[in-house]
Amino acid sequence: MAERTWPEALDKVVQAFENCFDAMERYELLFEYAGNTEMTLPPDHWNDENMIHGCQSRAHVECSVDELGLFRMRGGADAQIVQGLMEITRIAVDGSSCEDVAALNPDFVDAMGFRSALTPSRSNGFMNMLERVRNEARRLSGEFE
Amino acid sequence: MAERTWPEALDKVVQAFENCFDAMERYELLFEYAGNTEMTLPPDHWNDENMIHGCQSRAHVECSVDELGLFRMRGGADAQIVQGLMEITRIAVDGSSCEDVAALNPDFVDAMGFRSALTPSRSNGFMNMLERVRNEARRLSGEFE
Amino acid sequence: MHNIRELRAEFPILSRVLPNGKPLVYFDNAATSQKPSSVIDAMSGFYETFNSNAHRANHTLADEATTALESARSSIAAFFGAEPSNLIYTSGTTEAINLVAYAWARRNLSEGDAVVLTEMEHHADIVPWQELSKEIGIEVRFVPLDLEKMALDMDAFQHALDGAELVGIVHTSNVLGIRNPIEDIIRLSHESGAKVLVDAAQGAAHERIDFINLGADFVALSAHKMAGPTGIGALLATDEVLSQCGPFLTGGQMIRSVSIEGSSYRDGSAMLETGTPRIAEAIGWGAAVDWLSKIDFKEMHDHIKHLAITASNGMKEIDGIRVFSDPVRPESSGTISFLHERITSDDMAMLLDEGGFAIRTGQHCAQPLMDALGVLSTNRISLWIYNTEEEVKSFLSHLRMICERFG
Amino acid sequence: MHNIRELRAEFPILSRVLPNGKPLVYFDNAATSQKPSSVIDAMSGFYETFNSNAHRANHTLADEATTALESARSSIAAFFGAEPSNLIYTSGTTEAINLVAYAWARRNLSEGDAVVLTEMEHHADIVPWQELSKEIGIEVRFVPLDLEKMALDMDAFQHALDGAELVGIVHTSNVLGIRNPIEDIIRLSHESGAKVLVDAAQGAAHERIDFINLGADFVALSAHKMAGPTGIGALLATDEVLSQCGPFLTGGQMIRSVSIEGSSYRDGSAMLETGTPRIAEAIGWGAAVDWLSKIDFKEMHDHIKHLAITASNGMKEIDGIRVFSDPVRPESSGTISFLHERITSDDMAMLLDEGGFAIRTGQHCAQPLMDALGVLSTNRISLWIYNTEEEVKSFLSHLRMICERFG
Ligand SMILES: Cc1ncc(COP(=O)(O)O)c(C=O)c1O
Ligand SMILES: Cc1ncc(COP(=O)(O)O)c(C=O)c1O
Repeated sequence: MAERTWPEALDKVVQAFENCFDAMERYELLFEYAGNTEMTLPPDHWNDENMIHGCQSRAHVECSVDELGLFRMRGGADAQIVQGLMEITRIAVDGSSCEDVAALNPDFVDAMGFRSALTPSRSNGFMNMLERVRNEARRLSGEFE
Repeated sequence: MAERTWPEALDKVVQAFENCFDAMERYELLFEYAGNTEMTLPPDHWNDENMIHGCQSRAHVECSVDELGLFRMRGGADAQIVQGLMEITRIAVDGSSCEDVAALNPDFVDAMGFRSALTPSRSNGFMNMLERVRNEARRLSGEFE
Repeated sequence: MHNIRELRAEFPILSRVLPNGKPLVYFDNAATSQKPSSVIDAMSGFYETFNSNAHRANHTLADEATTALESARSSIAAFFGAEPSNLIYTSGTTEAINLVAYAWARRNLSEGDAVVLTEMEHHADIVPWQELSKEIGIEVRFVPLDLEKMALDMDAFQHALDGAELVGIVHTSNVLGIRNPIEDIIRLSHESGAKVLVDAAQGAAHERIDFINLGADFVALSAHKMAGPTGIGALLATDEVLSQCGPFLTGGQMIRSVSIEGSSYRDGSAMLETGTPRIAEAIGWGAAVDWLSKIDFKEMHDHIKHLAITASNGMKEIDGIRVFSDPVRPESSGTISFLHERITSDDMAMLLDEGGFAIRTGQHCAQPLMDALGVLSTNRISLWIYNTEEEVKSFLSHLRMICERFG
Repeated sequence: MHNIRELRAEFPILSRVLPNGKPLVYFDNAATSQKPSSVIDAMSGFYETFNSNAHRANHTLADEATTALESARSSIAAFFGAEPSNLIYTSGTTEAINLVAYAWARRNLSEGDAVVLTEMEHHADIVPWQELSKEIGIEVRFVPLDLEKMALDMDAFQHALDGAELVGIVHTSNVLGIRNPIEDIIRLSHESGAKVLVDAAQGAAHERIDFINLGADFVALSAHKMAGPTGIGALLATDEVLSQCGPFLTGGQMIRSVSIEGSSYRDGSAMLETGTPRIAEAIGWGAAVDWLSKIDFKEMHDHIKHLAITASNGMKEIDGIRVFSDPVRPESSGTISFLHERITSDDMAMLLDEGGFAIRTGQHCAQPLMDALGVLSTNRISLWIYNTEEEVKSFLSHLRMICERFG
């Protein structure tokens, strides 16, 4: 395993993806994460304000800080791949400090075997989502101070 | 000498060009032909009707048949190279039958060493001039019949 | 196709191996076609040996460039059965249609005049007319699709034609692969006194468009969809409509003379081209039509049709897949739109990409058609001359696997 | 220039031997520049390995093409000190100026508004304004040349500026090689409330245009004059003027959504680009600016200036030659117009061509300037970075010989 550049909370996740036999297994695992709808943003909360631009399908994210000043996010998307990447991002950042979220490095996506999600022009818009989350964290950390 | 495709009247001319030492000598000879203004069309006879299109500089040609039904032409041009090629064309066609003029093959220009004058896009417009002369011959032969 | 292996060998990209180790299977031909070496080399050869600005050629290089440029124009025009003077280079189909809107329609249409379009049109043949409608108040009429037949509703077309001045019609749909009954549409339109603009962006890669025989007033084309380069296309226009045009883009080339007092323009198509020509692009497109001229279009059509039928039959057998095109129909070409009931089109695209399959997904610049079909987007495969039965079979087996594991 | 031999070796065409056996001496750079291998290869490489239509990239090839396209846009914008969102691709300077006339001027100027041009403008910056004048009645004012100084008459410019809405100014004349006092012109224009459009077709190959520092409202560019390919150029436009623009060419890409009822457009520069992008061309231009970024422009300027001074000094010594440019002046670049008293410009061009010298001859799309100079045409040499002192000397000796033998 290369030098870890992601929150500890992702170690197990990354490990699980690394253990997959091939790309299709990785996607199956990603779909499983996407299926974990407990913490997703339900469609009736989707609006223009929380929409992520640059995704071909619809994707929305809502970020906040809790009473302890910790970052919280919920995401929702039409497409399972985006939803899965959102869920994993949520695992990475939920309950972290806003500063840590603002500095989140997307390398874990590469380590998980989804390098193609990292180019900005990909229509799944993972990079747009991540940018949005980091910007929200920056904004919220300012608000909290 | 390759198979002759030009009127006998040009044999001597072509020969003279073939005897030139280099391109510059050929151009000097061409300028000499251009300088033979006896049979040229003087500028006060230049008009829209006898203008040759597709030359960058001005060039005009006037064609007719004499009382014997033989083809006659006079040309005039700003540029000496065009004027020279016109004069040689005049030597080739003047006094020929219209049918012969209409079928005039431009190979003599190549044999004289001015191959570049033969591509239609050249701004000197030799090919436009020749086309004009041949068309006039065709028209005049029709008229004469 | 005979010699499909030899033919494929002419396309360097077709031996591409993708970063994930999978060989490329290129099924996105309706978006853009691949280019044979002869096209790529013609352009490099221009830049490497005779690059020069064209026209007013008083030096050797300029002469060579001009000759190549004009000979490309002749080849391209001849390929489409048109005279060089009826061909105007544009940057593609989109600019060609805009040229009609600016140079012809703005001078010949006025408030209340009607333009007939179809629900099947690409945005390139919709937005210019909507814009003109905002600007000068023309009426834009849309002929609907007959959803049962998945074809243009010809009764509705007849109806829409009444009193219309112009018909804009896509030759072959980039979503459904359906070729419209262009000949009938042109005949009916002319009988009714309307001019016809044919969007042949897709059609030109699948059949020999013969401008004079076809009888359309305008035909819009893109080189990049027919083995040619990006950055060039053309409008074919009859002498009649050319004589009704005013200038569009103005500057060098299109002028007869310029002075401080005013300028005069050249006639016909020469008035409609300005600026340094797309020299390398024209040479590349010329090489593309030379290449296509060696292809037996009937044989190509049969080949593509066979692949498309194999693909769509295979897809229909897969649980959850809905196919919007029907390649069995004679007027169909090699473009098939489909959707899975549960796997979103985006997920499907990514999962196919993982297998090396380049397919297009989205609205295909045809939102009104998406609306008519009642979908937000489709997955689309589009086949061309160099695709093979093995590619189709491998696509089907990958698709089946995806549907089983992710459906 | 250091390493001029190495630099020349990057340009395949520079080792070209012409059909008459003479090595090519390319002195027609103002018409179009030659291209280094890195530019040619970038385009072939695109077609050979990742050709695909761009945007909505849901497959690997489309992703690679889109990434390359956008990265080219970033490089090109950065080269000109602009944001990518202030750059609109066009087919060249001509289309860029037309874009200003259609998308901006038609919405912001009305009858009686004045546009200031100069006698030095290329037809591309004259005809669109004359056409607009015919259409909506704007007034077009021409600032004359000061024939003594062979420079723009700045007093007349000040005068013409009064109440004007737009100034169209050529950065560097393609006939005389004179760079206009652009900074002063922009300052004076802005003080007087006029917007400024700079035609940098020539300028961009000779100095680093810094869009933000320059402060012009619009800058028009052609790739092919700065080591890039044909078929592409750009308009740089500030956010302010972009916000005042309406749509020009319409179709795919520039839309936000399309329906039968109507369409909505994207904002800013995105509204002004439509159709399949000039993908290979953008990639080629990107490679060209990468190549130019390695060039020390000061060193290049000194080199070209040295050659131009050598050439013009030599030419002035030849009996019968009249030189219209003065490369000694600091605001001059490597373009020199000349005429022989007795040898017509056409004959001169042919005689020089015989020696392998590619020079341009004619009106150079600048008839008003020809009128001002009182000539019908000129011969023009235009030098660039890869030209050498030997080439200039060999040109001078050939020219001398021509004048002696044919003058
Ligand atoms: C000063 C100037 N402006 C505009 C143009 C037109 O450029 P293009 O033909 O690339 O559109 C040119 C090129 O000839 C030029 O030299
Ligand atoms: C039917 C149809 N019309 C028009 C276009 C637009 O072509 P271009 O983008 O080359 O201008 C396309 C291509 O996407 C098309 O498929």
